[in-house]
Amino acid sequence: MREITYLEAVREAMTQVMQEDNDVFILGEDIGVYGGAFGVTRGMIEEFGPERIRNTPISESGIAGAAIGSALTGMRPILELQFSDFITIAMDQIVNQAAKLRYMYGGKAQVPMVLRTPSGSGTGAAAQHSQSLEAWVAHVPGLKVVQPATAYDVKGLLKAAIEDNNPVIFYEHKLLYKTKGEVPEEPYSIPLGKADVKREGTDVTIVATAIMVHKALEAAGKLAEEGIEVEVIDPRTLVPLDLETIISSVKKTSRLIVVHEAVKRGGYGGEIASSIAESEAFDYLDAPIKRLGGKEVPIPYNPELEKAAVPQTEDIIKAVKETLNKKIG
Amino acid sequence: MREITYLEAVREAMTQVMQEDNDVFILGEDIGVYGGAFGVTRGMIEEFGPERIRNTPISESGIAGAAIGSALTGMRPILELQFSDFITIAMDQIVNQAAKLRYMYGGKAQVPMVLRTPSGSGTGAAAQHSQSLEAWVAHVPGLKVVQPATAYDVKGLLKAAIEDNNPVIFYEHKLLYKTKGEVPEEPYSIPLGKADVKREGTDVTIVATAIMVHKALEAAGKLAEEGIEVEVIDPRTLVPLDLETIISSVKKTSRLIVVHEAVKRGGYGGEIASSIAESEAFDYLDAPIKRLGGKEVPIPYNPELEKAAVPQTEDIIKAVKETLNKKIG
Amino acid sequence: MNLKVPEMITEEKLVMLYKQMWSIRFFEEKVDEFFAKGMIHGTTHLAVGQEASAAGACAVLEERDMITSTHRGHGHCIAKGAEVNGMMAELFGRTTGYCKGKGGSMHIADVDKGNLGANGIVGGGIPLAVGAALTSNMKNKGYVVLCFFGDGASNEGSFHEAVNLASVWNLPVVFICENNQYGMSGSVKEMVNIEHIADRASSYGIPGLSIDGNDIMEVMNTVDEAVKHARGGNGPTLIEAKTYRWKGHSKSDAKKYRTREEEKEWRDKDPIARLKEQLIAEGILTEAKARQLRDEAKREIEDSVEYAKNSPEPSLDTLMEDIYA
Amino acid sequence: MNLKVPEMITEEKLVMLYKQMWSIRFFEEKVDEFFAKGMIHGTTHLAVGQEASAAGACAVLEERDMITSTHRGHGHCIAKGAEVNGMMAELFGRTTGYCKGKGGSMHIADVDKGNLGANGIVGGGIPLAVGAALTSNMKNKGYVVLCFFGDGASNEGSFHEAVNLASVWNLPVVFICENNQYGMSGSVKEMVNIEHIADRASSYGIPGLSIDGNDIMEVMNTVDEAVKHARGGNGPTLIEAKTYRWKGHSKSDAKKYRTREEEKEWRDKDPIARLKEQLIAEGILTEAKARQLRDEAKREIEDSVEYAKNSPEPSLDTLMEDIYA
Ligand SMILES: Cc1ncc(C[n+]2csc(CCOP(=O)(O)OP(=O)(O)O)c2C)c(N)n1
Ligand SMILES: Cc1ncc(C[n+]2csc(CCOP(=O)(O)OP(=O)(O)O)c2C)c(N)n1
Ligand SMILES: [Mg+2]
Ligand SMILES: [Mg+2]
Repeated sequence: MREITYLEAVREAMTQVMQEDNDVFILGEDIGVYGGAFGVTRGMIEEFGPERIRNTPISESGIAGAAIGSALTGMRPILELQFSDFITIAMDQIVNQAAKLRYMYGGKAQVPMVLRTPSGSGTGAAAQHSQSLEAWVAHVPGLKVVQPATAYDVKGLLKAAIEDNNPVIFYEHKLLYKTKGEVPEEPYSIPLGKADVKREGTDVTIVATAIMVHKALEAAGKLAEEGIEVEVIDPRTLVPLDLETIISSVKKTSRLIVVHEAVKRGGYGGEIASSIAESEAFDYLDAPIKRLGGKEVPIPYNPELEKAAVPQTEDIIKAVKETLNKKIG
Repeated sequence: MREITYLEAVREAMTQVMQEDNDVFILGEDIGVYGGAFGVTRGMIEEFGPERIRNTPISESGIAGAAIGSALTGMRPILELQFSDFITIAMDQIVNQAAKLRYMYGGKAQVPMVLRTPSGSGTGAAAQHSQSLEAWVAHVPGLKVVQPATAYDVKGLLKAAIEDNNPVIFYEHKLLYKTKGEVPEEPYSIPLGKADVKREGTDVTIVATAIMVHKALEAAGKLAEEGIEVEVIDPRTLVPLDLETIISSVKKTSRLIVVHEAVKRGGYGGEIASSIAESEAFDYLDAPIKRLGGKEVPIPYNPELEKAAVPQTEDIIKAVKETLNKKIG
Repeated sequence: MNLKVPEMITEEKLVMLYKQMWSIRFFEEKVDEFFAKGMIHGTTHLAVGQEASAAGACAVLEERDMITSTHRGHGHCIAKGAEVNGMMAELFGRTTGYCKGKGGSMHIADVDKGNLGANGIVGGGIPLAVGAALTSNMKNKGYVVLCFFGDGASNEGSFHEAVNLASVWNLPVVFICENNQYGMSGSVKEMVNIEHIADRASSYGIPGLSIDGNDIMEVMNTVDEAVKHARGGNGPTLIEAKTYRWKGHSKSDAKKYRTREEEKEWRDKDPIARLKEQLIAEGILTEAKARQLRDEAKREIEDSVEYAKNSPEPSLDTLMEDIYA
Repeated sequence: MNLKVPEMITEEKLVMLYKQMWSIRFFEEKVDEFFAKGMIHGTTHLAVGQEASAAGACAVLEERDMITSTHRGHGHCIAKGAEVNGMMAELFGRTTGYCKGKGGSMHIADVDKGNLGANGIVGGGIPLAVGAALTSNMKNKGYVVLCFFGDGASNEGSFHEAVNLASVWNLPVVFICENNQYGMSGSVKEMVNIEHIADRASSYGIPGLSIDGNDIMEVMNTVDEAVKHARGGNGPTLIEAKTYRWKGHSKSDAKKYRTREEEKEWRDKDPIARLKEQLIAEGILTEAKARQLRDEAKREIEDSVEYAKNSPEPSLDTLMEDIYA
């Protein structure tokens, strides 16, 4: 099958939906001729024109509100924020407005919108441009949260997100934009709330998100050489979260490691780990659940420090070995 | 000893520090003659004047930035936000500026400030005025996070927070303002990062925060009548978190329940539960760790619905019994 | 008619508006009473004294036009055509309320009638109005959005970002700032360094007009012009309606930040009395008819209380409904 | 001297400024080169073409005065007295950098010299400047804060909230908007509905002045007035310095949003060449001396690269240092 990049898959998903549905449009800073901070919308203004590929002033709260207001009245906006760190400026609109309007109005309104934004470190852009803040929005009832890891997933999940009638926060990972994968040309959607077993294994389950899916797969590959069979599960969406798939896996492997790039303290790993501990899978556990996450530090500029701030493949390998060496009771 | 309310204790802590240290001042909306949305600063403008009890325009991002900028240059501001939900408007300043400036500048600056703000539901103020969002800030390296539950604690912790050289997010609970307790008249501080065993017990440990401390104590009282001895631990500060005290307790009781008012999904309970599961206490656990938290719903207006959205004493009692009935293995 | 009014404002409409202003006032007074008695919980922000800006601004709208409102939104809601029964029921937290008891005073919306909702966040609704206007443009709907907010809200970044956006996209929004002299306890004199909030229009290259918000005629004429301007594709206008809230900011307010004399001065500028005089002078209303309308309005509000009290409380099963679509 | 300059600007200072502008330009060009070669990572925003506003504005400050800067902050930093060695080392991520390699281009600060730091958040530094000015007032320090930001930043809510605050508190801040015609790809013409960003001053009742940002004399004279105004207790001023960035927005920019002709027009208004002409005409500088200063500046930048390259990388042990005080 044809291979395209994650970035191209994002663009293709949007393009295909926009060809079908005139209510869908994109707004954001520099998404026009510039093509967006990461080039995702490049070429789209030529196809869809400046009304539907709508450049905005630099005012994240205003443009989030404009997206929400347009969604409330019948449009299906896709809002691009240049860096996910800038959601800090739009938090009132996202959390107090978009997430709650439907409920506050007793179900008499809906806010079908997608907020797409790149997150993660690894580009040397330092503390204000490298955060992974998905735990914040996953904590907010009324929002859905998506974190695709592959070109195939990002295309299908984005279509589903655009077609969803709720506000969806859609995290793209900067370092994944250039990664390639097989992606069907025709449109397809991947339902929100369905995890994907990215690699089957019997010895230990790793739940990993976004770029950590790739690091977990890399670790799994190396561990396989030593005869350790790791199962890698990518939840793909944090809200809704497909606990069932994780539970079945843990019942099989009896060991669980959760890995994300976001700071470990207060990260969504705690939610996943605790939910599994509270579930029927608990009785199957042969070792304590382990979480790997970013260190409790703002992302530093120096490349070596930057790498040391977030889990790397070796850290995952080490965690797997530790978990395998632990026995309960 | 003299009894005063939680609200009076907050005011007394600020008053006493301000009498000693001219660099400390308060800024916020309506904190002057109005006395603040909850009356906390009532009378203070008469004592300290409008320069140090500084009414601001309604502009949470601007006033947060002003606080930070003043802290960076030698003042020790206390910023009052009327409702903790409004931190959504100040998130960039708190998270991208206050929390990170010191690190980004290689340690060459500090931001000694306190952001005081009331959180929680129970006042009928509905979805935009009732949230418990402490998990967000606890996820951010560079911030400290305090959640006092009693009049005694709030006075000592606030003094410590003001004297700390870092940005501290200080959550007061609306429903606790009128609760009373014994509070020494002289100034004292309670170190940040020291949990408090609010009731000793042997059968199960409950870690509860803010108003849930009181509900847990109520539950413990009722359970004691049935011969169940509950140990109630109030971490008091989420960052730094005193894991040791919780670990020792769990080693003793072998059972742990974590309760907070914040939405369970993605709440800080996941952090506490997972950290204990990752610790040496894991081997002592006789039952899975249980978390209680708010339902995944915006806080509704109707009083009965509002109550149903967050854990109540009966829910805690039920959880204790379930935990006691569970056995590992 | 000697009164200068927009062309859609007939004598009947003026009479209706007179009654509507009473409906707003009585609604607010009833709510005040029930809050004081502890029969309604939460908090509330009453618009007594500000009836002319709500009623006048909405009077010149077409039904398809939309509004966004504020924490002080009951008046806007009534003026945009909501039923007081559903509003009162919402304040009582009942299933028959506009939000099924889930929203309360600060979140009443009536999307069908074009009221996109009150908002508990000061300034929070302003960007939403811009978004609704964007839909109007993109879908060629022809409707205009009237965006209410307070003087205090004009200091929020959301105001600035939203008005800038509307101005560069030339959207059909009318921003109407109800300058009631205070944002909670903060007087405009202390919180804004200019005389007229309308002057902020010059930051966005749009018309800015400061008017007497207690004169419903001036409100109608000015908003009508702005709505036409917007509907004609000429972009937004910022209108500042100077007015005053007679009551405290919310349920508990000792009003230490202002004087009783100032309050009295403004009470003497009662917008309802003013309209009555004008209509009587014009022969459109008599004292007797005026009293009758007032009594009718009062009775309707009393009926709404009965309606609310007799409405069912939501069942706990509804807690988890209406979160996701 | 026939040139109209503020009283503290001596001939020597003018000569120093001429060299400083070259330092800024060479610094930026060197950084550009290393980025292109992949020898520096991250991203960077260069101020080539904007040397006069940075150098001119800071020239009239006292040492105790402070500045807040932006993502495009190297020029401000040099102008406020930073050492290029520490700056270059920071870009190389070394321990000898201003931030020990933890901040990089977007976060260079030099608090000792009164530079409160660059900022990666557009508009993020504006409220910080107001806070620093508040300290000046509350502690009677007498310093003034010069707050740099871009045309794009003037659309952020933080701009509005901060300037309003400074205006009502009458704080000693000078807001200086470097209007380089674009915020990334968004041209001022499309993102702002007015001709001059300085006109936004009228929303806050403060003076607003729009000047030629490529004329260092005009920058110095205007900022000097504003600083005196602020120091005298008369509150903030908003100055708009019209200028142009010669290079792309950041490391990868095809510059499709503007024409090569426009770029040429602005290159013809080179602020360094302009100052040179003025100084030569005045007899303050000769061609030879000018060349010598330029070469010195260039060599210093080259030395800074050596310095940076020879500086140690931070050890991994430093990762968790400097988070909490
Ligand atoms: C973002 C935010 N900040 C503060 C508040 C608390 N608050 C509610 S109403 C109000 C005053 C608003 O003033 P204004 O905009 O003039 O409206 P008015 O109340 O006078 O109608 C304040 C401070 C809030 N609800 N939201
Ligand atoms: C809050 C925020 N939004 C967007 C960006 C991405 N960004 C960085 S610089 C820039 C343009 C800023 O324009 P302007 O203020 O005019 O400054 P200039 O780059 O022209 O110097 C943008 C959009 C950012 N860093 N922060
Ligand atoms: Mg007001
Ligand atoms: Mg610019």
